This record gives sequence, C-alpha cells and structure tokens, in this order.
Amino acid sequence: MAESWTLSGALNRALLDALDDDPRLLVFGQDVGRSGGVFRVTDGLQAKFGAERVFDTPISEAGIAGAAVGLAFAGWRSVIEMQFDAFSYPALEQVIDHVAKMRERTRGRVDMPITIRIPSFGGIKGKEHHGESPETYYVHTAGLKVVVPSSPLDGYRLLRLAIADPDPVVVLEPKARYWGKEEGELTADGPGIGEGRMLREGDSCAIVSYGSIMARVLQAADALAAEGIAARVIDLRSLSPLDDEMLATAARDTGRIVVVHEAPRTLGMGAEVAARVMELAFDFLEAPVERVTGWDVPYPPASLEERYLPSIERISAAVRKVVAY
Amino acid sequence: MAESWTLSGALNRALLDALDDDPRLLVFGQDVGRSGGVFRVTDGLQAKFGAERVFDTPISEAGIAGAAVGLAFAGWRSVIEMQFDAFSYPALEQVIDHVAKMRERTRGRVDMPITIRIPSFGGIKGKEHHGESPETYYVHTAGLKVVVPSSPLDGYRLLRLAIADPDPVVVLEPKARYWGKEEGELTADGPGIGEGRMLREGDSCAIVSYGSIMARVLQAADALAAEGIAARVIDLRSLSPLDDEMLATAARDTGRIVVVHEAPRTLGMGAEVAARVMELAFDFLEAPVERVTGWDVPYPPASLEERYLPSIERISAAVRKVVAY
Amino acid sequence: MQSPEHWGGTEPFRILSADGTPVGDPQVGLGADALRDALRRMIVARRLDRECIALQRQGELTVYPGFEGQEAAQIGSAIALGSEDFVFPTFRELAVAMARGVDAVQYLQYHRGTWHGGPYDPRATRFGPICIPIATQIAHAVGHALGTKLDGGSGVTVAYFGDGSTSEGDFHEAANLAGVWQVPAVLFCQNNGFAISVPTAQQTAGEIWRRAEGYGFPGVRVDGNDLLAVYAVTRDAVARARAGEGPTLIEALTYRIGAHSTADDPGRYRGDDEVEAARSFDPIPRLETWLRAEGHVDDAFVTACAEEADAFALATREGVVATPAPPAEWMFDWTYAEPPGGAWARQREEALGG
Amino acid sequence: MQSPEHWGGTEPFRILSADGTPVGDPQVGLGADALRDALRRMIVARRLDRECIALQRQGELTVYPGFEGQEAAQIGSAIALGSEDFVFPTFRELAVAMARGVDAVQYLQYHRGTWHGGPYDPRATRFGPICIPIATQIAHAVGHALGTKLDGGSGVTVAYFGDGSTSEGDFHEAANLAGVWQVPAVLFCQNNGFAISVPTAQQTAGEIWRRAEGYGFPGVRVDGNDLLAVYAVTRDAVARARAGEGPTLIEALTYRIGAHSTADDPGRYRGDDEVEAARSFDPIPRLETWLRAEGHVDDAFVTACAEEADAFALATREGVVATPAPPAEWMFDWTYAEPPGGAWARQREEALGG
Ligand SMILES: Cc1ncc(C[n+]2csc(CCOP(=O)(O)OP(=O)(O)O)c2C)c(N)n1
Ligand SMILES: Cc1ncc(C[n+]2csc(CCOP(=O)(O)OP(=O)(O)O)c2C)c(N)n1
Ligand SMILES: [Mg+2]
Ligand SMILES: [Mg+2]
Repeated sequence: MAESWTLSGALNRALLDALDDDPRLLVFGQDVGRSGGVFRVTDGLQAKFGAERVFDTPISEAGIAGAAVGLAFAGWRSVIEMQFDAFSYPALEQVIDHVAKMRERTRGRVDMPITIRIPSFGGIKGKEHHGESPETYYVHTAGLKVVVPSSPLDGYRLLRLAIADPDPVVVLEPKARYWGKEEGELTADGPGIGEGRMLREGDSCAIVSYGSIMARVLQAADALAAEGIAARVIDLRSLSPLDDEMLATAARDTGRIVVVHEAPRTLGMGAEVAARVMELAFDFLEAPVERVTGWDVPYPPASLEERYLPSIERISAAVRKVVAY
Repeated sequence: MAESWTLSGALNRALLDALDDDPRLLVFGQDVGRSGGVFRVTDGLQAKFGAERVFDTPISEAGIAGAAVGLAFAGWRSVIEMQFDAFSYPALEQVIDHVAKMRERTRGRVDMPITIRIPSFGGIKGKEHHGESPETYYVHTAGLKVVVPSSPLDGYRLLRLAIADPDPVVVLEPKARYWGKEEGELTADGPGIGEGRMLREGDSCAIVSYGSIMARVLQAADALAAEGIAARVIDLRSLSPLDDEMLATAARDTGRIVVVHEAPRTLGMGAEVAARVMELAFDFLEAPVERVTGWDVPYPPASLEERYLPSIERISAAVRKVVAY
Repeated sequence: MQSPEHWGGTEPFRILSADGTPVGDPQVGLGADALRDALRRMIVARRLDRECIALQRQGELTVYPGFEGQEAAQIGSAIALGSEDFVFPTFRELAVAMARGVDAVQYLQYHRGTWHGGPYDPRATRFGPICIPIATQIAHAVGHALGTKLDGGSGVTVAYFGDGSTSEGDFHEAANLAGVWQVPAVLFCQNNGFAISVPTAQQTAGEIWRRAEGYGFPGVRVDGNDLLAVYAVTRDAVARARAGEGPTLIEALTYRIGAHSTADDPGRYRGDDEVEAARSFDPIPRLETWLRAEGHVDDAFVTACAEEADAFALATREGVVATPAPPAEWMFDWTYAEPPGGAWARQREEALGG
Repeated sequence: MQSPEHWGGTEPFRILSADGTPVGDPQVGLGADALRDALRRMIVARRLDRECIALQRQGELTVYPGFEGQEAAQIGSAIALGSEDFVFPTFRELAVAMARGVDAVQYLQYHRGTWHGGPYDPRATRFGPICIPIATQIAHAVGHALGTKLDGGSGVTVAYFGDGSTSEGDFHEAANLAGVWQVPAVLFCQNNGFAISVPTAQQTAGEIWRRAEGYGFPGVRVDGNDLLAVYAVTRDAVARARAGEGPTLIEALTYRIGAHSTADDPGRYRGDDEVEAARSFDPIPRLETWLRAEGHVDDAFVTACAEEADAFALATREGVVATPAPPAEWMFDWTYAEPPGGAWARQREEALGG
C-alpha cells in the first residue's frame, strides 16, 4: 500500500535522500539544524548527517547566499533556506549578482549548484512579510530556475531535481500546503524542470496556476465541471523555464486562458503567461487572457487575506467570462 | 531663446529648485556631496545648500534607504541615490518591506516622500552590474511609483514630480542619455506621473517604450515612416502606474503594438504591456503584441552589448511583422 | 547562579544580584514611587503577556511572541526615556509599548491580524510600528535620529533589537551610520539567549557590546534582568545622546523564558533545566525582594499589583476579542497617498464590488 | 611625514619607516632573493598599471581602476600566500593577480569589456573573479574557507576589500560568519583613504581593524606601504588560519595615489598637496632604499627591473589590443549548465540568427 505524505514530510525525505546520495551536499540556514526548521522540513537531518552537513546559521540571509557561492567554488553543493518569502529579500543582491550569474561570469568554469528553499505565498493567516509571493523577483532574473510544487509527491520530485540541477534553482514551497496529504511513491522520475503538469483535462478553457492556490483552482474546476464547463487545469510548477509547449497547446485547444496566482497582478506571472500565450497562439485565442490574482497592494493582514487571495468565486467567474466571451 | 539642457543638467536643476523650494528636503547618497555624483547630477548642490542637506554617505545602500524611512517619520523628505542599477539591490529589502509599505503599515499616518534615483539601463559600455534594467523589481512592488524620463526636459519634470509626490517614487535615469541635449524651458507642468507621452503620431502600429532605448525607437520610427509605415511612438515614462488609457487608445487605433525595452524579456515590462493591452482592447488587436527586448541572459560585457540591446533593425523588423500580420 | 551558561565572557554591569542583594549603588535616581511603579509595570506586563498566549491558544490572536523574563530589560530602559524620545521596536516589545503609553488593545490588533505595523499612531505615541524584518528598524531609528539632529531637537531615538538581529547587515550599516552621523540614538540589544532556536554562542563568536568600538562609540553590557542597572545605563546613554555626544550600544543580557512564539516548540532545542535555572534570576522577584528589603513595597502592594494586572489583562482581552475585522477597503486605502487611477482604481472596484 | 592626515588613531605595525629606515625587525623570513623579487614585482606592477591607464585613454580598455601606491599592500600580502590558498579580490587587485600567476592579458579582458568576472580560470589560478558589487566577495571567501575546512584541506582563503567596503552589510555578515564558523580565512582590507570621493573618516567613525574583536577574532592594523610589515602580518594571519585558529582581519593603511578610476576626477575632492605628501611615503622607494642600504639591490638591478617592466607592459599591451570581441554565442553559452529549451532556445536563435 502506498504511503501517505505531507508536503513537509516529502520535502524532508527529499533532503534526506539527497544528503544520502551526495556526500558533498550541505543544508544550512536559520533554525534548520537543531530545531528542524519552522515548518519541520529539515527535521531530523542534523541528527542523521551531523552538524557539519546540516547546520544553523546566524540571521544573515545575504551571508548565507554568499557563503553558498563560495562553497560552490570549493566544490560543495548547497541547499539554503530563507525562512519566509520576504526574508529572502536581504539576499537578493547576492542572488541576482552572483548566484544567478557566477557561471556566466566564470565562463562556465564554476557551476552554482545551489538550491534556495523559500516557504512562500499566503493563506496561513501569517503576519506581514509572511504571506508574500516573491516569484517575479526570481523569474525575471536570468540565470535562475524557479520551481513551485503544489503537492507532496511533486514536492519530492522538484526538490530532488532542483538539488541535482547544476544550475541554481529557487524552490518556492507553498507553506499553506505543508500539511496537506497525498498518497504514492516518492520518486524524482516524471516531469522535469521546465515541464508543467496537466491536472484536469478539458477543452472549454484552461486555468493556469501554481503553488498554494492550485488547490482552489482544482475546486473551482470541479465546481465548473458540474456546471458543464470542462476546464483544463495546468499546474505550471516550473515558472522558469516555463512550459511553452503546454501553454501553446492549451491555447490552441481551448482558445481561452485564465491564469491564477496570489502575487500582485502587475508583472505577476500572469503577465508573462498572457504575453507568451499571445505570442504562441494568437490566432487561436477566442478571449483575452484573464488574470485572477492578488491585488496591487501589500499582502493584507490575516483578517483580510480572503479578500485578497483569488477565491473560488473569482476563479469561476473568470472562467465563465472567458467561456462566454 | 530657450536654453539647451543635458539630462544630467536638467536633473541637477530639478534638485536645485526642489532644495530651494522645500527646506525639509535632503539629498544624500554615495559621492553625491563633495564630488557631485559620478554623473554630475548633484554637482554644486552641497556647495549651495550645505553638507547638512546634501551629503555623502558610507557605502550602505540598505542603510541609506532605511535612514530615509526614519527621516520620513521625522518629517523630512529625501532624495537618495543608488549609484548604479545593480547597486540598488542591496536596498531591496528596505525598499520592498518599508519604503513601499510604511504608509500602509501605519494606516496612512506616515507618508514616505522618498525619491530613489537610480542611473539605469545599458549602452555605455559599462562593466557588469552597470548596465542593468531593474524596473521589474520595482514595478511589481505595490506601494511604489516608478518613472523613467527619456529626455532632459521630461527629466526635470519627472524628478520634480517625484520629489513633490507624497508617495515613494523610483526614478530610473537613462544613463546613456545623460549628455544628450534638448532645448526648452524647464517646468514641472505637463504630463504627470501615470501619464505617457505620444512622441510620434501614427496609425499603422504603436511602438511603446521608455528610457535610453527611446532614442532608437524614434530613429526606427523615422526610418519606417520613410517606408510608409506610420508608427505611433509612446514613451511610457511612468511604468507604475501605467497609462492604460494611452495604451488602450493605441491598441484601438492601430491594432498593432510593439513594445521595446532593454530588460530581459521574461517578466519585463513588455509582459505587462502585452497583458494589459489584451485586457483593454482584445477585440481591436490585429496581431500579437511583439516584444523587442534584451535577452533572458545577464547583461553582456561591453563588446557584446550591441548584440543584446534592441537594435533599430530588430525594432523595425518587429513593426514590419505586426503590420504585415 | 546569576546567569545562564550563555552569559559567558565579560561580566555585565549589575546593581542587584539575582537574589535581590545590591552589589552596586542602588541610588540610580529612581525614587520610591518610581521604583514601585516599575515593579507594578513588570507585574502587569507579565500578566498581560500570559493572557496573550492564552488568547492565541483560544484563536483570538495569531502567532504571538512572548517576552516573559525580559520585563526588566524592557521596562528598565523604557522608563529612562522622555516623552520627546522615540522608539523603533521589534515584535517583542509590548512592555516597552505599554510604558510608552501605547494602548494595549491597539497594539494587539497587530497580533489579531487586524492591521500591520502600527495600528496605534506611531507619531502620537512616539513608538514606531512593530517590525518583523530583522534589524531593518535600526536604520529607521538612525534616520529618525538624524532628522531630530538636523531639526536641533532634543529627542533621542531608541532602536530595540535582539541578539540574532546583530548578525544582519542592516544592524551593521545602521550602527556605522549612527557613528558617522553622530546621531542622538541608543541601540538597545536584548540578548535573550536565542534567535528562535539558535543560541547566542552560535550567532556570533564575539560579544555584542564590543561591536560599538568598531563604530567609534561606546558599548556597554548590562545585566538585563536587573531593572536598576538597565535603567542606569539607558539613562546615561540617553543623556549622552541628548547632549550631542552621539550614540551608545547597550547589550542587555536576559533570557527568554517562554517559547520564541506560540508557534515554537523550545523543547526541540533547549532543556527544561536551563529554563528552570533561568527562573532563579527572574527580574521580577529580584526587584521585589530588594524593594521589600528597603521597605518600599509590602504584601498589600504586591497583591494590589496582581489585582491590577488581572483586571488589565481581562480588560485588554475584552477589547481584543471585541475588535472587528477591518473593512476590505483598507486593503486599498493606505497604499498610496495619491492613489493611481486606471487599472489600479479598477482593481479596487473589482475587489470591493465583489 | 609617515602618514597622511587620514591615518589618525592607532599607529599601524611598521617595520620600515617611510624613508626606508627600519623601526622594527626586518627579518621577516624573506631572504635576499625573495626581497628582490618583491621589489621587482612592485616595479613591474606599477608600470603595468600606468600602461593600463594609457590603454584606457586610447580606447583600448573601458574604465580602469588603478592601484598606484598600493603595491606593497597587494604584493606584500600576496607573496605570503601559498599555492593552495585562494583569493577573492575586488576590482583593484591586479598586482595580487599577477603575484598569483594570473595572466595579465587574461585579467585585462575584464577591463577591455571582453568578458565578465573571471576571464581567467578562477579554479586553476586560485584567484576568484573580479568583483564589483562592494563587499559581496567577502561572503564568497568565507563560504570557500568553510568548504576547505569541511574538506580538511590546508588552504586559506583571502578576501580583499577596501575601506569603503566595510560599510556594507555584506562585510559584516561575512565577518561574523567567519567568526562563528572559525574558518581559515584572512580578511584583508586595503584602507586606501577613499571610497571614490569619500574619505575614510566619513566612512566610519571607528577604526576598521577594531571591528574584529566584535566578531571574536584578532584584528591588526599595519602600514600598508611597508612591504615587510604587510608580509609579516599576512604570513602570521595565514599561519593562524592554516593551523585551524580561525580568521584574522587585517587593515592595511595605504593611499590611492591615482584617481578612483579613469572616469574619476579627484580634483573635485582632494588637493594636490595631499597627493604630493602621499608620494613621500610611496612604498616602492621605501623598500628600494632599505634594500640598497642592505646591499641587496643596486642600480643595475633597478634598471633591469624597469626594463623588464617596460617589456612586460608592452607585451601586455600587445596582447590586450589583439584581443578580439567574443562571439555573440557567448551571451547564451554560459548562462546555464543545462540550458532551457522552449522560449529561451528560440531567443538564442533569434539573437544569433540575426
Ligand atoms: C530578515 C529576517 N529574517 C528572518 C526572520 C525570521 N525570524 C523572526 S524572529 C527571528 C529571530 C530573532 O532573534 P533575535 O533578534 O534574537 O530576537 P528575539 O526573537 O530573540 O527577540 C527570526 C530569525 C525575520 N523576521 N526577518
Ligand atoms: C554595492 C555597490 N555599491 C556601490 C558601488 C559603486 N562603487 C564602486 S567602487 C566604490 C568605492 C569602493 O571603495 P573601497 O571599498 O574603499 O575600495 P577602493 O575603490 O578604494 O579600492 C563604489 C562606491 C558598487 N560597486 N557596489
Ligand atoms: Mg534573541
Ligand atoms: Mg578605498
């Protein structure tokens, strides 16, 4: 019988297996050692692999990212954690200037096999700076790859792929989904970085999304199916590179695209999806790409987050709108 | 006879006039005092207004931005300089978490009248980190406004408007255009923040751009006019907020939009322009929005920058393509 | 034992030892009334802190970061400030906020998830917004102090922060700027032994107060569980700053008795014995014992404080529980002083119409 | 005058005074050959530096940051390193690069605009990429040293940086991490008096070497224009690191005689008199005078060095001028080890096809 995994547990297992497979892999960040991480993703790893390979750091995000760069020069592979979305910002200079560019700066002589784990997105009634969607900052930065699992099994897969990748990969972990469960075998086989996943088939329209909000997208799609609207659902999972092929096919097959994310609308992923879909399949589009997103305001306090996050109603309304267009 | 201004001179004059008008305005940053700034934009200001109001700082971008926040609590208005595009990254945490959000965080009780000047974009055969287009990082951040002058007179206007604005405004100065000249009266009157400028009329298509590369866009438009293609040219100048009205009108009038910028394509401004144009005027679009942009790679070294920057040929080809679509 | 193992190195300045016996001159300029008031504040603050934890458990607050054990550090420093002074806190300075006159119900709106940063008016209370991004507020304090200096004002700006915060670049940049600008600021570090799970010894190999010398201003290490000592060093630092002599860095050694926050399980990283030991240098009995010995307080006073504390905690609870969710418009109302039209205004309608 | 006004405060460790007279023990473990070689390196480096400025003026290099006056700081420290050691430089360490065996023509590709960071192979040369974002390389050095420590290696990692760099958060975070991790690293600060136009006194109110104590490791201030002294303190710091005793911060006081870069006009912020004064404690005559007094060098040697320097400068010029622009594919060739397909691959075609 297949085991049941939480996302936190599956990610923990991915780290454990990766540490087991590669003796030159290190895991470090704030509170990842003794306490096992605020979301328990690194639980037990220090006990198993020792404090030389899994260790707590001072509160120095830039220093952590910079140290990972130096470790890469010395032939070490690193998984670093930024404790929450907004706490990855102090490291942006190191990430943009060096993590993303060092391979290019050294003309391919020094790879940057660095995985940056960032618990991301909202929906946990967190305080300010704990509910942000930082993907645009990373996706716009050439030299990085950016992935977002939306389920435990895909979390295992994407984290293993990220760690194995010779290039730096930012893994945005949907913190609102850490405790959701999924049954199955953990494996790195399956869709790679750069590939999306079709979670529901359908030809009336395609809903494109990723991360925590995927769960709502699926609920909306199920409700719409009951209304007779067969919405295809695509989990992008790889925000950079994007799966152009899957987007183009969806646009060609359905002519109607709704993109859903939590990040503010302006220059959120929806903008890129809209622009690409237009480039790839303009002649097939029957309706403008609809963006169902967070608003262009700071992420609100807990008591208003439901008014900020795309709701099932907003998603469904957008689908009905493009279908009726 | 109207005077002739360089962009550097016009910006310098804007600072001088603003310092004159508002005794609670401060100008600070690296090398802005005694030496007058690496691009001479603050030349002479310390001599005139004293080292209390115009001063050099240590190399501490985050500290500079953070200090401006504290100064705003104390009722001071600040113009801070980040010496080059990439050197604004160390301040991103302060800018995203506080400069952009403090008004919201204090429920409107503490305004953030902070102007962040950043010499930006490429085209000066600069070294790495001196040719980047950082606009996406700022435009995606709700709470900021972002403007980009493309000419001396508009530089004066936008900088004065930015300083007068009660909200934080990022001013991206096209460093490749600091020494270009324009004749006319310096005035803050005219199009405000949030408004674009139509630089050429035309109904065959509209080229939407901003910053240093505007100069090439105009050259391309002139060349295309000789071919009989009347391209409307829009200088966005305000990237956040965007002039939706002008974009919608352009799409309705021409049905064909080409957007040109130096930043990498993925999640560059072109993505937002494409998505918005689709939202605003889908039914009028005759061709997919074309993006003529920098590539999704790090800004290259001097000897390759012409292969990276949108060229007149690339711009013209895109226009011909949408017109022929 | 006067200090837990993590207080190695330089002995802190201390007036009252852990058992309440003076080891220095207790005449710090606080009269009997002021001393009683300080004890009262500590008792009330601790009671409220525990109430907040209960409120969180009952679902009335989101994650709450308690400060039990840090009352002397917070109140001893806060009562050394004048009304013209200004505080930039972290997320753990509820006792400072109360001493500054911030309404507790207002303050707790933050933890209720009603609003961000400063539900109270930071200008009116001279207590800045609650600040979570570690060490960022220190730069705000330094900028604010620069503003005061340029205005020729007499106010001093105090930044509070923790031991873990001293590892951030922002601490350093702000401290260095404070030195270069010679601003009227006090950098007050509560070294409570931990940054979440990470003990101070893993946070830095140096002593925090010693950093000051590298910035060209004085640093001082004080027993943060000794209200008299904390008061004395803060008063001196404030006086220096007010006299135009520049900033001071204070490292107050204390101990976080509770969890990092209600979301934290300290059993994962420290033993109960350590926490038990910490109770033996609890700041409240320390002051109380001495005040009793001096004849300044008696059972009746302490009972009255406890009653006041209960009443205050309950009143605060009622206020907190009664706080409604804010209107959805607030999401858009404060983002800009001059809000954009166009797409932004349409988003607002889309959000609020629905 | 031994030092310009900006060298206030603590007197640096010094062996040779500005006029070449020993004020300390000159037996630092460098034999006559090594000393002659050090002088030769200084002469060659200065000559090349001037050639580079000429090359920039002639349009053969983009903006170039000269290091005249800093030869002893750079070469004195570089020759204290072994082949297993690794350097993370800024943009001003050409003399260090040469001492590490980096090919000058390769190095200057950076300034020619041919390629970024490390046109040379940083692993083979054990000299990291040229680094412009201030202080960021210090964290790389600390991470690299941690890697060496984990590997049980004997190499030491040296980060070079300037006075202005010590104001960045990255300096602080890296230094603190170095202390916590006790890594085999040397943090080598060339305090050349300026960060572009800003004198060190406006950069910090403290003394840079004193920062070390706050991080829990030793700091030392040395006369950076005294090659013997620089060599001695660096050798000691490297030995400490190699022995597993952790990092050291070295502040080498020197003076940037030239402009910040060929784009800078120092007349805007400092007087010629100051520069003239600086010439009186030029590191090259200082060492040369002493070596002559010791009988280790004579006119013939110095002339031979100058001839070698000329020849080297000219050969380097020829190499630089002959460097072609790189192929446009390079824009895409190194971004990813596993390049994406899809849109990215199409962009590549679009860019290179055209
Ligand atoms: C920039 C940033 N990184 C990480 C965090 C997550 N975080 C919240 S509190 C905390 C520990 C703070 O330790 P300390 O400064 O000692 O203060 P204390 O919690 O002990 O009062 C951390 C790491 C944060 N809030 N901001
Ligand atoms: C993060 C960042 N901010 C600003 C700059 C611009 N800049 C280049 S060199 C320099 C001065 C550096 O001074 P210092 O560290 O003393 O080194 P020196 O130039 O004297 O060798 C500055 C501010 C930069 N390169 N990086
Ligand atoms: Mg702490
Ligand atoms: Mg310098």
